[in-house]
Formats: sequence, structure tokens, C-alpha cells
Amino acid sequence: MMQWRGGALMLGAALVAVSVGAQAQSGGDTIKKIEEYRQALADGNPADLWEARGEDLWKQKRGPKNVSLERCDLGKGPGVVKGAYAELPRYFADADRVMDLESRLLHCMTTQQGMTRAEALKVPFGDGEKRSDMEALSAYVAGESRGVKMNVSQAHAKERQAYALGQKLFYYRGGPHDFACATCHGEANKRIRLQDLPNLTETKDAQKAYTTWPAYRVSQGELRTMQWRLNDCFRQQRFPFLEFGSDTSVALLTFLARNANGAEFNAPAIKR
Amino acid sequence: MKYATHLRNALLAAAAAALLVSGCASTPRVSAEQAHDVLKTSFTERGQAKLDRLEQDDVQKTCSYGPGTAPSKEVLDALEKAQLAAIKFPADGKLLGDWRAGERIAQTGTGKQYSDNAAVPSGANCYACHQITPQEISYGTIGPSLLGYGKVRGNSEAILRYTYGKIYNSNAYTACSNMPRFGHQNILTEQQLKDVTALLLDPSSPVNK
Amino acid sequence: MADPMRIRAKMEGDKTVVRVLMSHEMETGQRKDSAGKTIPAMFIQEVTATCNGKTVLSAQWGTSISKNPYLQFAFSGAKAGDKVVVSWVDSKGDKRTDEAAIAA
Amino acid sequence: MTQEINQGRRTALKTGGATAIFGLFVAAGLVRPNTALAQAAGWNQGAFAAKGVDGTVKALGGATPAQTKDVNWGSTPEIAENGAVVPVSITSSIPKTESISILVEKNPNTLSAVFTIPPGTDPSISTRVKMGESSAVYALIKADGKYYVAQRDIKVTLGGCGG
Repeated sequence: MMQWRGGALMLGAALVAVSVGAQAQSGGDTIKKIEEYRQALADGNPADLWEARGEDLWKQKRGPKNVSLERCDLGKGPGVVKGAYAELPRYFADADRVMDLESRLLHCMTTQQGMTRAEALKVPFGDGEKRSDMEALSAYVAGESRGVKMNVSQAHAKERQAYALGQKLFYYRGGPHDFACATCHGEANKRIRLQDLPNLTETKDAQKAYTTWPAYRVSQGELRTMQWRLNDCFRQQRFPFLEFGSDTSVALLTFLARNANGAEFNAPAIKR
Repeated sequence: MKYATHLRNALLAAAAAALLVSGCASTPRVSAEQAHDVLKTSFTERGQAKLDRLEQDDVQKTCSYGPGTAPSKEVLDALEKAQLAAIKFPADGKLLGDWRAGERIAQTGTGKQYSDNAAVPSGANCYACHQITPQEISYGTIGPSLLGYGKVRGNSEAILRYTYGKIYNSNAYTACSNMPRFGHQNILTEQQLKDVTALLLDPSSPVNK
Repeated sequence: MADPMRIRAKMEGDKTVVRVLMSHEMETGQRKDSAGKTIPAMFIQEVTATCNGKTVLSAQWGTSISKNPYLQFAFSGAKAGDKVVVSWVDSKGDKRTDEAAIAA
Repeated sequence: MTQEINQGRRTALKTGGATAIFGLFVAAGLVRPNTALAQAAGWNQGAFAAKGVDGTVKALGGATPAQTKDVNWGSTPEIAENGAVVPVSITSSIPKTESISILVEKNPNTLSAVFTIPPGTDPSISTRVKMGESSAVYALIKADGKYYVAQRDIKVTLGGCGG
């Protein structure tokens, strides 16, 4: 494949000098350079495209009952989106259950818009042309809590129960690799390959992690939500498939969100 | 004695929980059985990942603890002893395979996930947690650096057996280690275990250059 | 029909800084689907930006521009309230044109 | 926080430098027109099918480019956490810059993009490219009818726990 041409040799020599300089760099700079990469990405977040589509979906009349989600109560009254994500998961009396955003959206889509669960969850996680309404709606609602402080309640007994269960599940080991959530997220200052692993049991890390999801994942070219985040963690934990809005989902999300209380919400973000 | 330890652990657990949920009067207790029952209703089988993966063996049961609720030293010692006894060393007595194959296994992160083809051999994903060769800058820090592993420790029979055994069953030497039990849980084949052992101990491996 | 672009145009000094996000797969033609079949290439080939009827940037792209492309550039000669119009054409002939008023 | 822990870990960085240089001289003639593709009217099919820097410049209608230092890479990183999205920012200070192209040496097709800069527009663009592996990236500037090239080595890292 390589074919030299005499006339270009001088230029080649000049470039060799340049590349030797580059080789002298040391690995201690790696993390600094990764940080530069992340900063370079922050300026144009494709999550914007999901937020815009989600807002349209929120306002559109959809489903067999042909109504919009503008009467959906995310916990702060029907139709109130501003700041709602920062207080989820929470207990909803109408369902007698603690719900995270995505289980609540599913609830509104089935009870108010009249969709079946299967219809509402036709594409739980987007893949290229197969776009997920759930991810777009979540991006929109989450974006409406930017700058709001996380304030997840433990006032109701079921909220306390969900937290305690989430904490217990966080340490539950299983599968061929013996992994629990805590295997990767129970200690401070660790990383997997070059990715920092937040210690989700510690306030500062838990805050930083939770307030930056949903996020546009550049590795996938998709916007991902917390439900996806949990699913993909369990996949890599070698567990079976986590069901959308299951008790395990809600409990873990309650544990994670509550541990982030007090921090300013700042998502959808952009991540590797 | 044992009761006292348990009581102390329980008190520590309550204190830790209270720290996280400050201002909350009562934190409900959740038993391992309750957690297991919730998991059973929350997961469905997919690909090679069946629901039996939610069933815990003794090690997983013992090691599913949070801060301040660690089992007693006696329990952990007994766990190590039982796991050590369960290690199957190769019948041919050879513990060193091909370090180049070992490097590929160390780099490969797939295997046993529901998204993985069960017919393809699993990787060990060593780099996810360990620094190993100086050439690979993308390594994790969950486990200790293994740079120069063999150079530091030499190549004695004892080191060979310890290294193979540790990869085979980490819990035999460190109870409740974060490291998977690659042999015990049939993640790697015997040949793969030998290859990864060689990556760490073969003098010609870049680990020891 | 492709989703609308997100265009932000803003005066910074006497220059207009334009940031554009486009919703597009930018399929390389080298990926395979789960059945092992090659996914055909499908990517934006041409991008044009105009302001007050004058072209302020034009570009030709190959398959290696990232999915959901991002583009930033700056030009002189416009003022707040003027409109920046951005268009793209992809390899299938699909087109999209969106505009944004320049913010002060 | 992370910086503190990792400062002690000093490892030599492998760069794709040497291979990239050879690539500069890869002969033209590898142009493989892809007739299956529909295309926009002004799209330079030959240039986008070219392989190697030299071949690409030739397909764009230029001769061997001169090396230049008058290119600022702005926020372009030296290490990309993911090859699917690598931010590239190029500002030319060569007078009469007419176009800015991005070339990725080790991609299946070298040319990523050609930006035509009309008078009144800054000779400066930012976008994001895909990189299959660590590679030299080139800014190819056409100014006053002549071509100039500047090089930046970008290392693409592996990530994730599931491979």
C-alpha cells in the first residue's frame, strides 16, 4: 500500500520531527486531555434535537383518546413540567405507587391518551431511524428542570420503602460475574478503562452523576434516559433484562435521585 | 460473640442509612429475601441471561452487604477456605499459556451479556479494572496496577499457582473481591486461564519488560 | 421527513456566530445490521448557509461527519434580526431548510 | 479530583505518527467512484472516494501541499474518548483562505469535509468527525489558489465495561 515518491522526502523528514515531539507526551496528561475532549463537546449538544421533538410530542394530541399530555400530572399539578423532574421519583396517590418520570409518562400515556402499554413502549430505547418517543419526552421534561435543585421527598412511607429497597438492591450481587451496582459504584476515585466511576453512595458523586442524566451518548448517537442507564448497567452486570418501570427500576432511581438532593439539575447533558 | 457483632453491624447500618436520609424518622428494613422477590418480578430472560442469574450462591449472598454491615472475619475466612478448596488446577500441571492470546483476552470485554453471542468465547476485560501493559493507556483503576507483575514476583511454582488460582477464583484469596471468579463461574476456559496467567508471568510478556 | 435543525445565530461584536445541529443518521455504508446485512450509506452531502441572499458558507461532506452533525462558523455583514437560512441535501436526495433570526 | 489520582501514572503515549507520514505519500490512483450513490449536483465524488492525503488533494485539483504552521486547531482534542464524535476546530490565518478541508488519514475514505469560505466569512470552522482508530488528522487549506497542510495526531481510546 505504501509507495514512496522521491520529491516528497524532504517534507517527510520535517513531519518526522513533529511526530517525535508528540511521542514524548506522557500518560499523566491523559485525563487532562480527555477533559479537553469533553469540554469541546459541550458547546453543541444534539440532545437539543430530542428536547425539541419531546416538546412537540408533549403538546400533540395522540393515542386513541386523542389528547395531549398537557393534563398529565408529573407531581406538581396537571400539565406542570417546570421543575417536575427534580422532585421525581415521588409517590402518586392516583396510582398508589412511587414513580419515576418514565413510569409516570407511561402511566399518563396509558390512562389519559388511552394507549396500551405495548403501544406506549413500542420503542423504549431509540435506535437510528427507530426513534423513541419516551426518550424525547424524557429529554423535554428533564430539560425543564435545568437550574432547579434536586428535591426528592421521603415524606410518604412508600417513598421511604422505595429508598430502602433501592439501597438494598444496590449491593445485591448476582450473575456469572458476581457483580452488584456497588462493584463499580461503591468506591470513590475509581475508573473503568478511562471513564470515571461515580461513587453513588457518596453525596458529591451521586449529585454529579444524577444531575447529568438524561444525556446524549456520543458513542451511540442517541439520547439516553435513566431507565436506559439502569438497563445498560444490568446488561453489563450480566443480569437478565430489566423491565421498564419495574419495582427494581423505581427503587434504584429513588435511591439515586434522593442521594443527589440539594444539587442543581443540569441535563440533558452530553457524554461519551 | 457472633450476636454482638451482628448487633454492632446492624447499628452501623442504621447509622449509615440515617446519614443518607437525614431528617427521616424511620428507614424501613429490607431483607435479602424481599430484595430477591422484587428482582424476580422486575427482570425477564433475554438471550443467554436467564432468570436463574438472580439466584445467589453462598459467596454472592455473603458479599451483598452495604457499608457497616460487613460479615465477621470468621465468616470471610471460611468463605476463602471453601473457595480455595474448589479451585481446579490443570490436570497437565502446566499453568502458563500464550501471553499474546492472554493480551487479547484481557482486552476483550464481551461475554455472558444478554447481548453477546454465547457461542463466542468470553473475554476477561482485565483492562477495565487493571493497568497491565505499558502500551495500553486506556485502563481502569478498580483493581491494582499489574505493571511489572512477574518481574516483581518471579516465576516460582508458588507464584504460578497463586496467580492461576487468583484468576480462577479471586474469592479464594480475598473474600468478596470485586473481581469475577473467572474459572469457578466458567467465564474463561482452562486454556484462557493459562493464557492470562502467561500475560502476567511470562518474562517475554510486555507486562514484564 | 427529517426533523428540523436547531440553529442558533448570535451577534458577538460585529460578527454573527452560527451554531447548527442537524438531525441525521450519517450512515457510513460500512456498518452491518444485526442480520449481517450492510446498511446502505446515507449522509448529508451538501450544506449551504445564506444571509440576506448571500451565501455565507457552503460545504461538502463525506460519510465521516458524525451522526447528528454539528457545525459552527462566523461571518460579518449582518445585524441582529436578520435571518440565517441553512439547507442540506443528503445522498438520497432528501432536503431540509430551516432558518433562525440573529439574536442580539 | 481524578487528575490528582492519575498524575502519578505516567505512560508513554503511542501515536499513529509514523504510519500517518507514510500515508501522505500514498499514491493517487485509488479513486474508486461509488456509482451506487445518488449525489448532490456539486458534490465531488472523486475526492470523497480518494484514499490518502496526496490522492485526496489531487482529486480536489491541487498539487502536493506545502506544510504550514498558520493553522490553529482551537478546541480540537489530542485524545478522543470516543471515535464516533471527534470535535475538530480549524482556523486558518493564511491570507485569502478560500476553503478548509478535514482529512483523516486512517479512515476508509480520507476526506471528511470541504468548507468553502466566501469573503466576509471567518476562515474558521468547527464540526465533528468520525475516526475508526487513532490517526493523523489534516487541515488542508486552499488559499489564493495554493494548498497548505497542517497535521494533528488524535488518539482514540477504548472505553466501557461490556466491550
